[in-house]
Amino acid sequence: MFLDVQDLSVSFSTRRGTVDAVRGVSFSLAKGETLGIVGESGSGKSVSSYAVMRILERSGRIAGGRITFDGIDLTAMSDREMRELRGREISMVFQNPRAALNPIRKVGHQIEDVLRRHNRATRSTAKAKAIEALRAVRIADPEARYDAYPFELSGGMCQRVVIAIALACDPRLLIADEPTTGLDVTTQKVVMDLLAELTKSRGMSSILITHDLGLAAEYCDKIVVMKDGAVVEAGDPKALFADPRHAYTRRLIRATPRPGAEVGDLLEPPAPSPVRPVPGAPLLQVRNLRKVFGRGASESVAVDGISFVIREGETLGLVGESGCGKSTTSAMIMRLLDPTGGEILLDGRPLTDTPAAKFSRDPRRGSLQMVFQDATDSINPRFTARQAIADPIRRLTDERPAGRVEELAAQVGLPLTLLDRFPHQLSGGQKARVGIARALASRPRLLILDEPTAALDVSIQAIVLNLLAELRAKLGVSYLFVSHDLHVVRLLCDRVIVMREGRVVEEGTAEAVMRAPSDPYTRSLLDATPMPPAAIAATPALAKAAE
Amino acid sequence: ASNGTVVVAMGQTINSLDIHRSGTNRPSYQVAVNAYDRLVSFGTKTLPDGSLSYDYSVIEPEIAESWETTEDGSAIIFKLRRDGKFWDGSPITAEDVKWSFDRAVTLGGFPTVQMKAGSLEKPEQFEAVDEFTFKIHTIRPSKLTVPDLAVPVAIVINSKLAKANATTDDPWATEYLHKTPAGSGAFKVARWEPGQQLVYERNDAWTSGPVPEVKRVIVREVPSQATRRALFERGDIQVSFDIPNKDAKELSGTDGMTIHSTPIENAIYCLCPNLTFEPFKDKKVRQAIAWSVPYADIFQTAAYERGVPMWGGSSATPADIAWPQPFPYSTDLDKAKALLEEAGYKDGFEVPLSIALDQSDWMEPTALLVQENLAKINIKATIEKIPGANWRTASLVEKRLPLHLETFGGWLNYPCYYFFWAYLEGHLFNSSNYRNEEIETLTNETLHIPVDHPDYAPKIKRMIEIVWDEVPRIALFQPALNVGTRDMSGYEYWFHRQLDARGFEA
Amino acid sequence: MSATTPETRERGFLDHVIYVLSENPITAIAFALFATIVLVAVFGPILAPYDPMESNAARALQPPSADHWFGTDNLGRDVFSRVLIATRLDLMISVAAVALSFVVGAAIGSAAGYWGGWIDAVTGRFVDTIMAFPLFVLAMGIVAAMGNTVENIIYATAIINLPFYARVARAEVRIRRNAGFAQAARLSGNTDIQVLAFHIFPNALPPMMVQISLNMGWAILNAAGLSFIGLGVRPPTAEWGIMVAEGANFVVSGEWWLAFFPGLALMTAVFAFNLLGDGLRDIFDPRQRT
Amino acid sequence: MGPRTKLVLYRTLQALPALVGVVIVSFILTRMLPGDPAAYFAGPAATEASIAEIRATMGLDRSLPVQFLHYVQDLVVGDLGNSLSTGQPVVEELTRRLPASLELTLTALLLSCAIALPLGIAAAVHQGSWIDHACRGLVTAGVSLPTFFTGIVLVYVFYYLLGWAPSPLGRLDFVYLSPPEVTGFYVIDALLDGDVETARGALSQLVLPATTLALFTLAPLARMARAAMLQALSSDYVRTARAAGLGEGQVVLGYAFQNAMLPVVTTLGMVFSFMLGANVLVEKVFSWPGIGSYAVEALVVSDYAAVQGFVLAMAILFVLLNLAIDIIYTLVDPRTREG
Ligand SMILES: Nc1ncnc2c1ncn2[C@@H]1O[C@H](COP(=O)(O)OP(=O)(O)OP(=O)(O)O)[C@@H](O)[C@H]1O
Ligand SMILES: Nc1ncnc2c1ncn2[C@@H]1O[C@H](COP(=O)(O)OP(=O)(O)OP(=O)(O)O)[C@@H](O)[C@H]1O
Ligand SMILES: [Mg+2]
Ligand SMILES: [Mg+2]
Ligand code: NI
Repeated sequence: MFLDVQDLSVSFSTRRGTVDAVRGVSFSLAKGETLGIVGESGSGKSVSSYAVMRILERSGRIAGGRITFDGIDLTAMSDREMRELRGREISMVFQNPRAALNPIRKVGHQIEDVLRRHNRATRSTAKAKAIEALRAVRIADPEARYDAYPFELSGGMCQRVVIAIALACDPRLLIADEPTTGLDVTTQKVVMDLLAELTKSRGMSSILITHDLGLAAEYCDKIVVMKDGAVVEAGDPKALFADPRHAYTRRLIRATPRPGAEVGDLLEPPAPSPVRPVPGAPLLQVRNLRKVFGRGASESVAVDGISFVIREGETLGLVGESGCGKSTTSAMIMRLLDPTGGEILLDGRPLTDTPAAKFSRDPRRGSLQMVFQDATDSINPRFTARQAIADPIRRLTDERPAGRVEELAAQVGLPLTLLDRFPHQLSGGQKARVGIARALASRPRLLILDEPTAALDVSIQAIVLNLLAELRAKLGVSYLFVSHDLHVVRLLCDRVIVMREGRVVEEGTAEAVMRAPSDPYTRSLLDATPMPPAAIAATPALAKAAE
Repeated sequence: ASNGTVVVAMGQTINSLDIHRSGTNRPSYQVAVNAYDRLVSFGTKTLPDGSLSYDYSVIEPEIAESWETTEDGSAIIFKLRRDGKFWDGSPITAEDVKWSFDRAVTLGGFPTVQMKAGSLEKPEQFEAVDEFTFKIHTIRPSKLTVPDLAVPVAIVINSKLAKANATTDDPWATEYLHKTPAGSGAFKVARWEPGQQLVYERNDAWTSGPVPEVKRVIVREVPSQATRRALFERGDIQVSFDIPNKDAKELSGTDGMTIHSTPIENAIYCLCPNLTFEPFKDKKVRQAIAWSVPYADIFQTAAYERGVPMWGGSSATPADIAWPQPFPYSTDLDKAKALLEEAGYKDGFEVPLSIALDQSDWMEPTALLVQENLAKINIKATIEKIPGANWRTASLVEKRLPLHLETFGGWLNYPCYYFFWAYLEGHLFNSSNYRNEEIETLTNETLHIPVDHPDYAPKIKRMIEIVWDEVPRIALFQPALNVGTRDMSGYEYWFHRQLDARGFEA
Repeated sequence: MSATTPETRERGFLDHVIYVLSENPITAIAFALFATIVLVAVFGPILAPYDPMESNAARALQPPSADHWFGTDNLGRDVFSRVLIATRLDLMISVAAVALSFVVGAAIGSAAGYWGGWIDAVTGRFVDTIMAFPLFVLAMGIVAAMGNTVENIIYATAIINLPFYARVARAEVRIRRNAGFAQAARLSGNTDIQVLAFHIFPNALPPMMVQISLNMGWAILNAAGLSFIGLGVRPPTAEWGIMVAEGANFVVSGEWWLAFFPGLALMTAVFAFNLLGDGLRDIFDPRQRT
Repeated sequence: MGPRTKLVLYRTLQALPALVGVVIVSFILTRMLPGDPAAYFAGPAATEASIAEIRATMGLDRSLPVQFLHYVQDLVVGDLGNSLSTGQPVVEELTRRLPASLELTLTALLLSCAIALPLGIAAAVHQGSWIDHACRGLVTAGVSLPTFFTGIVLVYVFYYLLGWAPSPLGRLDFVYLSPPEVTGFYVIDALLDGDVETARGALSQLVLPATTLALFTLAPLARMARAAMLQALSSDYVRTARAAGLGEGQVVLGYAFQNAMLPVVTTLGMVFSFMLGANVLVEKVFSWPGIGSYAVEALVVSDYAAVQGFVLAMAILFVLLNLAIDIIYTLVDPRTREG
């Protein structure tokens, strides 16, 4: 085997004692093969790959096991030898490409650094070779980009540069740790295709680390599923998805949104999907809404005259790529931001007659609430869950917080014992529940969900989506569901609007938009979203497991 | 040190080379002493401890060869030496003297006041009779006139040079002379870097006295007294000018170092109760305070026994006219309490005790000790430190400090001169707002008459007796000027308390 | 603002504090020193073996001995007693100055950071103006102009420290101005002031706590510096700075104890405050928590 | 106009309000100073009339707004007035003394950086080790000492007791003559003059005062260096660099430190401005003829023109300093070059 990891254990010494992050992981990889490592957050994917690279933090160490690379035992190598190997034999690509580049060094020079380090170039040839490397990752106009700083490049371009750095010295193994997280779906596809093609054409082996089953299935020859620092299942992707043997794998596959599945189907075991309320009278009307930031030369139009209606009990999906104006639209509807033009009507009465700065005292404040994208960021770190939920009760209602907080906690399924914990003592899913409970506290009529599950693992996403569906059925609230993922939107929404550069490019029922997108942009969005093979194969295995 | 250079350290800054300029500070007077000559000078004597001092009783020629008072006493005629030369080689003439004196009495400020002390008040008094004869028409016959010509203010300036650099706006060439001395003195100013140093270079052609031994004198400004001491002890400087009493005490007797501690003539450090402050209107209260002062402790901790005690006089009437002489008070808290009770202040009162920030070296310990003893007689004194800029205004001009420390030393060494400044109502150093009719009359009667006049001694004794009894100024001790020298000799004490390098021998 | 502090919070925080202290012995020492200083400030007058104001010319300038642990000064006062007594005043000056500049600076900075716009421009220029002065010289000027009382020293120290708080507060509030929890608070019906006061400001506090403890040391040094050039508190008040300044003149003549012990006390206090700052940073830095 | 000139211009404009503020505040502050400078400068024996005369020539008999107007008018043409205590034009005085202060401050800064930055880097690289603790203890001890006290102790030990240091007599011992003025920095001027002996003399005078100042400023620099390095070292791009096999030296000094430079430069600016203030005390101890000691003297005697001139000079220096920092920033950090 080209790379052989046997019984690898990694532990970190922390203030709470030793953390065994990786416990006896084994996997292997042949020349020219691509291995996918999937698993949920914290399962030890990154740590395992860092161990292979021997770039663990100082507090971490390889506690046991063997890593052989092309016959050499990596665990036995000295730091100096390892440094020789890194970049030349084994390279790595990280997530969040912009942060992965030195912000104050020209990208060309960063490539040169690696080339020169491994004696692949001399002072005189470095520039040409760096441009060559940039050309290899298909950056347009590489000569010009050579002099660019990371901040002058888009996320996708940065990731290409990172890949160029990783591949500059023609390594034989490439490890990509969630290389597309933080990129738009369309960019993700381009980057992944590029990676796959480059590794293939150079006959490299690669490891792709991801939590996206679809992605792994699409690009990998072999898949390893990790959970809690251990490998639970490994094998060929087709076989794995067709016949997942481990319960955890099954749950992962099931929780991945896919065409044809209802919200309830995402759960393990599948539950009946809550009924969708029948849309009633128009609740919120948005007419020709505009928002312009800045003035003069720096003017930028974030939202460019959009109109839509949300009815009572209806869920409207708002889909679009990063920067298309989704959050800006939400903020205006929530009255956190004053629009530059247009109207927002609640029950036919304009909301804009109270300026955003004064809206906290408006009687309609309680009717409009929001669940935020990042649950961690949206809860005051100094408030306990109880205090966070009690805050709107105290300010917006006449109710006594005491009983109501427990009631809400029960509603969102938050164990009462967790109420006195601080955000940092709660898990992602629990924080999401606190955020939802808080949003429900004032008995809102319209709830904006701004990518409420973007920061969550698929299995937790499934639970939260079900919770939201359930609450809608029970309380009859209307949702405006903001997301970049059409498959997720479909699970919850009656209608969808697709935004691009501040404008609505498509509108229709969720099913219709997904099945027959009329706008090419919508189609490219759909195409770019990876799907697990099981989903494509209409999931017979899942049907079986559900029985 | 070697090659005829003497390095002097002092704590203050020389801010002008022209003593007549307003704003020129005390340390700058030394330039007038070393770089200029006067008509006359005082003699030199050897003190009992072997050190040199100027001699107030002897007036010696400097630019003037001889002088005499006219018969009717209305004028003094000075014959100038004929070989007198300024630095630029031009002769020193009566015109120069007149121009210089005119300047001193016209420019205002300190020089004018000091000239006035010698009854030299207006230009009309000065006459250049011929090239080498200079005549002063006196307003009144006064024993102060000739000695006043020997003080630093009465310098003779090279008037031709000065006038060449005068402008219509500045007829007295103050801008020029401020930076460029034009004199005939024993030393020329070779270099002046304000805030750093002043370098004197010997005038090899000095005509008013024997050419000095040392070639160069470097006066370095070293603000930190600890640094000055370190420099001196390590032998990096030859003269440490005006060293603190404590250092003087500790260093005297050390090998290689000579400490000259000369009691400053006609000067006393005083505690002044202000008569505008209600309780101090009562003589008994002032006396009570005088009895409460811990003199010996102050002399020890503030003066380190440098200087002369001014307490514990044996009799309430002075035996002679020596000034200063010990006041008839000592530390007796019982007496103080009794006096306070008599005055109706048995339970005391509160009073701020003010001291000057820039004189805190002696004022602060003194004030603390006074404060402590006042507390014992129920007087609660709070110490107030007043910055230098404010001190003069508060204490001397506005005279508004209820209880404060004060020092005055008269350049002209007569008791009447001291009284004139310190005990007459409205006069500058009478910071106690004291007024006594008898003192007013007696002072004015004695100020100008010769010391050997038969009325002089009895009247002075009476004056002393009165201020002893009424104590508007409570004498603490007579201060001393401490100067340390090593590897050189020829230091001489002067009433102006400034460096006179003319006699230095290195 | 919340009525009860739940037990979990207490325990978690205490655990954390104990962890930080045991992990970092220097921080533990700093806390111990700080506690000692506070104790001495409170009980100093009781502990002092002599009357710190009582002079005695006969026993002036005695070196440290069994009678006078730190020796006596030029007026025969017991240096040890004076050093003890001075603790309270020095602590008071620094605490008062820092409290004052914290309150004003944090208010100004928070407002500027939260509302931006003209408030930010005006306060920004104001802070710039203060900063454009060499700070110590500004303090000198203020004390010289207003007179050297303890209050004025406190005001002067407070004014020169103000920009630091204003800047930290502005920066910390600014980065949280549009944080999710601030938006959520607005949705929960909090007015701008409430969002700022109850939600954003408490979160901006930890970095300021660090600043506070560093500034406490600074404030003491500042007062000492003022004393050195004669603009400090008035004698005979015992204050470390003034004791060092006065004692400095005695060092060359061999009476080192006059400046040494107050200097040591001064240094210990400033040292403790500075290390305390680091310790607080460890305790409050969320990244240090698990 | 290039973006960089634009930035410099913009920054200068931005500094103007602060300068105006400084002019106003310093004017008010000086007028609030106690005492009557006219009376003070008239000398101890002056009469009322001569005091009034002096007051008139100083312009102090006019109302405050008028005085301010005159002050500003003079200021515009670059006239800072005459210092009363030294009798020299303030501008002249400042130009003579500023190099002294700057020479001292810059030497101290250099010294401080030379020690603090490696120390901070070492502490960050070996976080939690004994180096880290020792560094922290050392710099904290340095910052805990009042500068004047450190100065006095250094003089006592190294000059008085050991005799290693030259006499603390300002910029140059009297055996040397000050070099011909080019930059105003004695060491540099002497070297330009080819006078190595004098340069060495000037340098040896600098050692103690610069050490005193440097000791005090180690802490902020070392701390900031450590914190910035820690942050940089834990950043993604350092991880990328490591994963690419770059050598430890290049990672730490090339990648991490270059980024850590930015906050360090800011701190450096603050430290510099702080040092100029602390100079006041150190200059006094070492008889250093800089502007700090000048300011103290002026303040004590209510020398308005001198105090105002000093404060203004400092403020301008501060503005220039910030400009310099901005420029360094733009040189180091490409992100600031935009807008
Ligand atoms: N420096 C560290 N100190 C202590 N524990 C650590 C450290 N780094 C990682 N861990 C722990 O190791 C485990 C595995 O972390 P790892 O980063 O490999 O997860 P992951 O599978 O990459 O998750 P994600 O999808 O979120 O990136 C986690 O439980 C984490 O808490
Ligand atoms: N306060 C602001 N000032 C200036 N421009 C802004 C501001 N807020 C948002 N924008 C710009 O408006 C556009 C729309 O931003 P918005 O946050 O609404 O995007 P989004 O669709 O929510 O993206 P994402 O999926 O990344 O959250 C972007 O180009 C953004 O840069
Ligand atoms: Mg990971
Ligand atoms: Mg968004
Ligand atoms: Ni002698």
